[in-house]
Amino acid sequence: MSKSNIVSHLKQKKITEVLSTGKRMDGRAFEDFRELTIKRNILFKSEGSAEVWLGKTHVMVGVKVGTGTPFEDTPDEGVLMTNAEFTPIANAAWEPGPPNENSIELARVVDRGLRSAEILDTHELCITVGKLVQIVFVDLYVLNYDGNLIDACGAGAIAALMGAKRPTFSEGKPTGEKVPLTVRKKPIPVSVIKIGDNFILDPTADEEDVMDARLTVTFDEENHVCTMQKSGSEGLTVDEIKKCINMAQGKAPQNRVKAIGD
Amino acid sequence: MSKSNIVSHLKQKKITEVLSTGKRMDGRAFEDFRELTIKRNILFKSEGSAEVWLGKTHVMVGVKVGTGTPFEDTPDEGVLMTNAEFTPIANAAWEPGPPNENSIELARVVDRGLRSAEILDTHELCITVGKLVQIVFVDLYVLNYDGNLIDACGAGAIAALMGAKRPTFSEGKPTGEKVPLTVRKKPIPVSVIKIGDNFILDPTADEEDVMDARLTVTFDEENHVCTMQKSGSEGLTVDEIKKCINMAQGKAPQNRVKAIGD
Amino acid sequence: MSKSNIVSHLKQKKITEVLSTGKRMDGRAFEDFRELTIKRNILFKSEGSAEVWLGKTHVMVGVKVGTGTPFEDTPDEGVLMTNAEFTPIANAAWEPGPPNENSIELARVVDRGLRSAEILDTHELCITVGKLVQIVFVDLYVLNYDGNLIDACGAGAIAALMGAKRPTFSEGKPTGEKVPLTVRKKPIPVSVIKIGDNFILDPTADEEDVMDARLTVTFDEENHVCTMQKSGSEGLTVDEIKKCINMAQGKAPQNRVKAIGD
Amino acid sequence: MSKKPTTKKTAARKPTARTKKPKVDSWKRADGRAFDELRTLKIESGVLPNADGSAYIEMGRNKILAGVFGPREMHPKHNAKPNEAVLRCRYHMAPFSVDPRRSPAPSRRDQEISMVMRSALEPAVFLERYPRASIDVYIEVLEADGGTRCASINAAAVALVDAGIPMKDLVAACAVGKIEDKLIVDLGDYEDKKGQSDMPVAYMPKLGKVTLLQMDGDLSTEEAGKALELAIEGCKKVYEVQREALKKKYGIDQPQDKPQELPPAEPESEEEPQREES
Amino acid sequence: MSKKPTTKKTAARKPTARTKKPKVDSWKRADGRAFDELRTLKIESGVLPNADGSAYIEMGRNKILAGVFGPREMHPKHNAKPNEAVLRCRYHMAPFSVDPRRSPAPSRRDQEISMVMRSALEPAVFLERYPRASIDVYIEVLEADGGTRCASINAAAVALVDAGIPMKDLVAACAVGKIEDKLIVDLGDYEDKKGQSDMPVAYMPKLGKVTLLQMDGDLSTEEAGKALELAIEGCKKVYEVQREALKKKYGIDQPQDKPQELPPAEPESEEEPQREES
Amino acid sequence: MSKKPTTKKTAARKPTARTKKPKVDSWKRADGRAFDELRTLKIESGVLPNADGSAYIEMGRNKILAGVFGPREMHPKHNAKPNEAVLRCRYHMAPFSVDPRRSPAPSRRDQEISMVMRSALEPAVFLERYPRASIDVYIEVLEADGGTRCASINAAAVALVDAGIPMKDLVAACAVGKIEDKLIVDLGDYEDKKGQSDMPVAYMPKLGKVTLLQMDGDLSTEEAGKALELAIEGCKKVYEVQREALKKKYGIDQPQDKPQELPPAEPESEEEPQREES
Repeated sequence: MSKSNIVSHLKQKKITEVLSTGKRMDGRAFEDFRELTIKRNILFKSEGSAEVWLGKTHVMVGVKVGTGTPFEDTPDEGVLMTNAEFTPIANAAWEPGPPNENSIELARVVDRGLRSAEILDTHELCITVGKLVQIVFVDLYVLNYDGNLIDACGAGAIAALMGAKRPTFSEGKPTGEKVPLTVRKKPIPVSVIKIGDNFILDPTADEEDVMDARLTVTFDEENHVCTMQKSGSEGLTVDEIKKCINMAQGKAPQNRVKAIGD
Repeated sequence: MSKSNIVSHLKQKKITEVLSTGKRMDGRAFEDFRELTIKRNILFKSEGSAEVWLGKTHVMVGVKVGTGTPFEDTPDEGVLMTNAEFTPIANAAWEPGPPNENSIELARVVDRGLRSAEILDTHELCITVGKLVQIVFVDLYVLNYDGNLIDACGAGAIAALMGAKRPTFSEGKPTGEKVPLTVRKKPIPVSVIKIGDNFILDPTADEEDVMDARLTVTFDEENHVCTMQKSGSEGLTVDEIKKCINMAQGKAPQNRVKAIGD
Repeated sequence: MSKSNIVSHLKQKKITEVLSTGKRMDGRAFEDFRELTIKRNILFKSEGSAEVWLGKTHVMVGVKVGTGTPFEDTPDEGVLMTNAEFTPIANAAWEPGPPNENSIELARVVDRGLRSAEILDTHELCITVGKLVQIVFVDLYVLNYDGNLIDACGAGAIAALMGAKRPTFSEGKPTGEKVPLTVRKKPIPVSVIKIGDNFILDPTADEEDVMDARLTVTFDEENHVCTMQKSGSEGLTVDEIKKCINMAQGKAPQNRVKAIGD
Repeated sequence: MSKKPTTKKTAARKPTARTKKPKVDSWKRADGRAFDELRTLKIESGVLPNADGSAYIEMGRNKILAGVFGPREMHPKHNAKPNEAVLRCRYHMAPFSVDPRRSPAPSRRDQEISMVMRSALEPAVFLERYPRASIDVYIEVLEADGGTRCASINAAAVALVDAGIPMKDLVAACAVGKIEDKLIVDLGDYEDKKGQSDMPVAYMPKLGKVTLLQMDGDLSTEEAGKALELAIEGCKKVYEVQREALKKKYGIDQPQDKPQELPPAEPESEEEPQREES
Repeated sequence: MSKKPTTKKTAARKPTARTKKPKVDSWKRADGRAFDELRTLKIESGVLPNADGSAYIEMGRNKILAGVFGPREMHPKHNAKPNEAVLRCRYHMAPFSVDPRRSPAPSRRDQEISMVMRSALEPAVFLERYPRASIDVYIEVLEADGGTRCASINAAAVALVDAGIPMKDLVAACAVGKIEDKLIVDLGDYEDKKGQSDMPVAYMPKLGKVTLLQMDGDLSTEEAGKALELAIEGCKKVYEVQREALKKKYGIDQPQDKPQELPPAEPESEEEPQREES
Repeated sequence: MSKKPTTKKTAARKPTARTKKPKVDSWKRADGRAFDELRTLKIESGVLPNADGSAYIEMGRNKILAGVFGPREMHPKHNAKPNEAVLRCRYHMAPFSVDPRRSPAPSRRDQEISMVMRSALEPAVFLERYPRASIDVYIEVLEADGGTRCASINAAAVALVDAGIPMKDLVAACAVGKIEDKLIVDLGDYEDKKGQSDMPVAYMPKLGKVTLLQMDGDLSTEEAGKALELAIEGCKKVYEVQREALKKKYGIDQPQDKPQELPPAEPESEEEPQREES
């Protein structure tokens, strides 16, 4: 997401020119989302899963429930862990390897959205106090990158969790039965990016490549803010931030509908 | 083991020319092995050991028996682990560092040979069901490389295991006594390589350097096949594969005699 | 600490010239220490701490007491662990990353000094025999580097340990109380470096940069030797070593006073 | 990977594949297949917009994506070869592809499979046409159900053609196993684990060469020979599905002019009864 | 980091900082502060002899050092940009800075904070003046007491000026949180952990731009707006302390000519009642 | 490493080494050795066909191989020095060399020993003759029995000469320890662990310089001086065995002309009573 090279500068010029006419390269209006499609429970080895398309951005979210020891300060609570992986098939410039800055940011923003909303009932995940609890892994697996991964993954994570079933235990032993995970809230992230003086939603990879700043805001069902995350190399004024929050807020409900189904 | 550079091409030309006369660079016939010498139990800190020379190829195999937790799905069985290390003293081109593709292949092929033959009685390695079992480590340590590591290490592994003693336990406590490891089979790998239209046994480093393909076949005492592994950058026809299996089968018994002694 | 480049050679020439007049670049005599200042217990999240200045060399030592499992062969003894970190703020040439050769040497020499003197009563650190013991971490954190880290860190480690309090346990449970760590000895390292034919104490970074050899000797309160460590690319004669030991011995008591306070 | 409902891509093929000459042996497997019957097999090419070539395969319940990038400049440069391209393969499993969840860090097994995949595919590629270049084949296993290395090779071969890489032949892969002393093809996960032997094979049908051959278990040399032939029969069935997937995308006769070496249909490939996934 | 007793460095400032216009609300926090009152804040510049620029901050019981190296040649070179300098940040915590001791290896959280710090500082630096160079900002947290990312940004901004890097503005950072449904500034560790929301903000006072904005918790959009404004008020107070630290070192009016862009005092910064640390 | 039975290599020497002037003190150690008596010592050079130089040592039950590669082009290049060769050492233990098995990954102790080995050997090598080159010394400990760093240095010095590297002197190493308040040389594993002190020393006999000196334990300065002298006596005995190993390979008087600087025999080395290992 550097703006340093010549190609980028040309791209930036072109994109900015088109934006100045009130349109975007792909013909969308500033506030338009590409089509968001989410299919749930398509993997049989995961406790929950969701496949997400947002335009050409394509993500698989898998939920696995394992067991482990609780944290010392919360001996009777299970744990939620979110990881993101940028697979090398998703983008010609991505190389295989350990998580980089961008995949860490993606995982952290989605993770904070889920935790802030206290989405899981972590107490129901306790098997034996202080000894054994259930760990819910949410793996965000990027299969094709064309921008706006946070919004795609955030919606996919909710979809996958809502469809997930966890094994149950009785006196520390597995019962062999599964029950749905309790999902208490449905936080949905929406990102707004700024290019020049323009604010747009659901950026493509090209648009992200030339953005000045991004603000991601996660909303719960009451349209309260659960998390915010600003990134990018430029600052934003207070008015701009408020504008971003409003733009994002407008879109969260419709993405939530896509995530949780009808 | 690349064929990309000029030196390799010259070497390949030379080796192929000599092979076309029915001989090899070192005067051996196609099916001749170099002298295989194996000495057992020469290390006193290992539960078992074998030192192997195959021509100038020189390998030390150490067997250590430790303890650990069993795998979840086999709570009453011990574990066999095979590792290979390409030490930097063994070859001018080898650098110190974590296992690479070639040392992983070596370890995996030898390991699969031992496991396929179900060589150990893993149940006798159980100390406390579900809690503690014995772990048998087979470390293949390459001291000088001149080709055909798989055959040398495979024979050495059997030799080291057959001479190995494991500590015994009673009600979860060490008794201080040692008994021989039960070794139920004696699988022996034999590798055949193809250069041009020629098939030879026991290749040197130079021959491996210019090979088109290799097929390693591991045989048990009944001359049944336990494992196969094809490598190299060329394919083999079905007839060629059958020819390789036959060539390998002919040599397995005599290498087994070297490994297990008289 | 290489002498290979031109700048170093000029520096070496200059330093050696000045030494030949019986003085050092900063005006000190060969046996003079820079001012050593140590403040104790300045961090409230550490069980013990010391901040050390030795000229412009600046080090923070933190002592943390945690719990863990004992070593198999000493089931009723706690553990002392010493680590050193060369932070990138301490020297323009230091890069962030895992411990390198020099930081490992620093940690090892200080660690060996503490262990050789059997400074801690490791038995008092046992909580449950064979299961749980206290682990005392001594972290040497270099904030500014201007030579002679070993002497600065060695004195700081003693200072931090002497001011440290450890949590107490009763029947395996924390009591919520803290008692001072028992510190049985006060080993103090003093380093002598050789440049040409000159032996000097408390070298600066520039002096270390051109040194031929260094001998660090750690002394306990009875002025016995606890550890020695020679480094550098030149050898020392027996007479030179004895001279170094004597020079070091002369300074240990006064540094000990600085470390343990009045 | 399920189909994105609203997009119309080049259609998938969900056929396959009892043998055309039914054997006398009527022994059936746990899932009702005949001994020489493949699992449901579906291959689709061109599924990844950002890759130069790609394919998606479902082989039984395996769900695997292959992406090909290149020929492109080798990075780092010192790994390049002056006289040919370097084929690099990376086999990787998603954390949620198996039970229990696995760490995303590559395992020793992953590295081994990456290596044998490269050996299996290399003989089919005209590497000498792109000196100094790299051709990168990335495999992502989304769901594993036994036989992932064969399924990965099948997807990778199609993805290479899809990337326009000139090929001497396709590579088709299929495993044979032994259960209750019977040889059977294309083992599922449940068969894989209780089998007496497992032998994955990759084959170039036009050139008649085996490029992957591994085996674990216990076979007499006679059985090994029979197993190999049975595996090759399986590979030929896979090959038909691969060609079909490429035809769907590139037209009926030949798939564009770039991968000129795509082999013509084998004569024995006329009939292929369909079988739906249970 | 306590003061080395015998050395006379540029003096520290140990002030701070109730709001100049006392609010009606007289609700007090656990440590007695008003809702909009900062913790004791002390910043000192030029504390590291070997760094090109440096600063030490105590914000509450946080103790943090920032060291700046550069502009200098980028290493490795292929990370350089042809038209501007690259700002690199590394946030690191000493093993003894938290309870229990932490491993010295960088965590995922460290990497995230390093990234947001870079975003927070970048907009304030004239990077285009040093093409191909790197400017390295290293943070060492010696003691952590809540709000380390804000405190680190505050120290880093002063260290950048101390290094003579030309700046468009300073960057001042401060968090706002919600406890018992009340918004409060500059949360301490004990407040951080039981708070309903936490929102760290960094701000360039002269340019009026927010360069760091994160939030976790539960706020209505109205509350979010209020919290943002409250945070900016806090940033402005921090800014005065930063300017004071630079004044102490570089003279009363302007800090040397190199960092020419240091902004003049904001008009509203006249009075600053002092508060001693408890 | 036992001898490959069928090969005739340059013969080993299995001598060593009570002092020539028997002391009055008749105190004996657990294994019957006198206080100044080395363990059985055997050194053989030229044992690794692929190395430029090599040596195998048995010192007590230690079994160690040293391989030398170089002078050769430094890789990576930026580590080269313009005016001399860089000596690189790597000490490594086989997983089965100790009890219990150890991980093959290098430990902190391995790194420390690698470093002190380099310091111990560097002063003996004419590094200035090979600017920009590397000389790599690799140690593989096959079996550890106390004193591996000394034994490794002894093997490495012989391997360097075997590689034809011009040397100012050999380097011989030997440890001295204190048990029951008595100083003894060349501690075995069983002595090492219960000793009150351990002091490994490396020495260049011709140049009369100590190149390795470490000590842990408790010694008065007087004892330290005595221990040092005792260690040097031990080094001189080791030196004779090293020279013998080189003589066996290169002829009686001098070992080829390349390593011209190999020192002549010390006068005091005439008699060396043999001792068999118990």
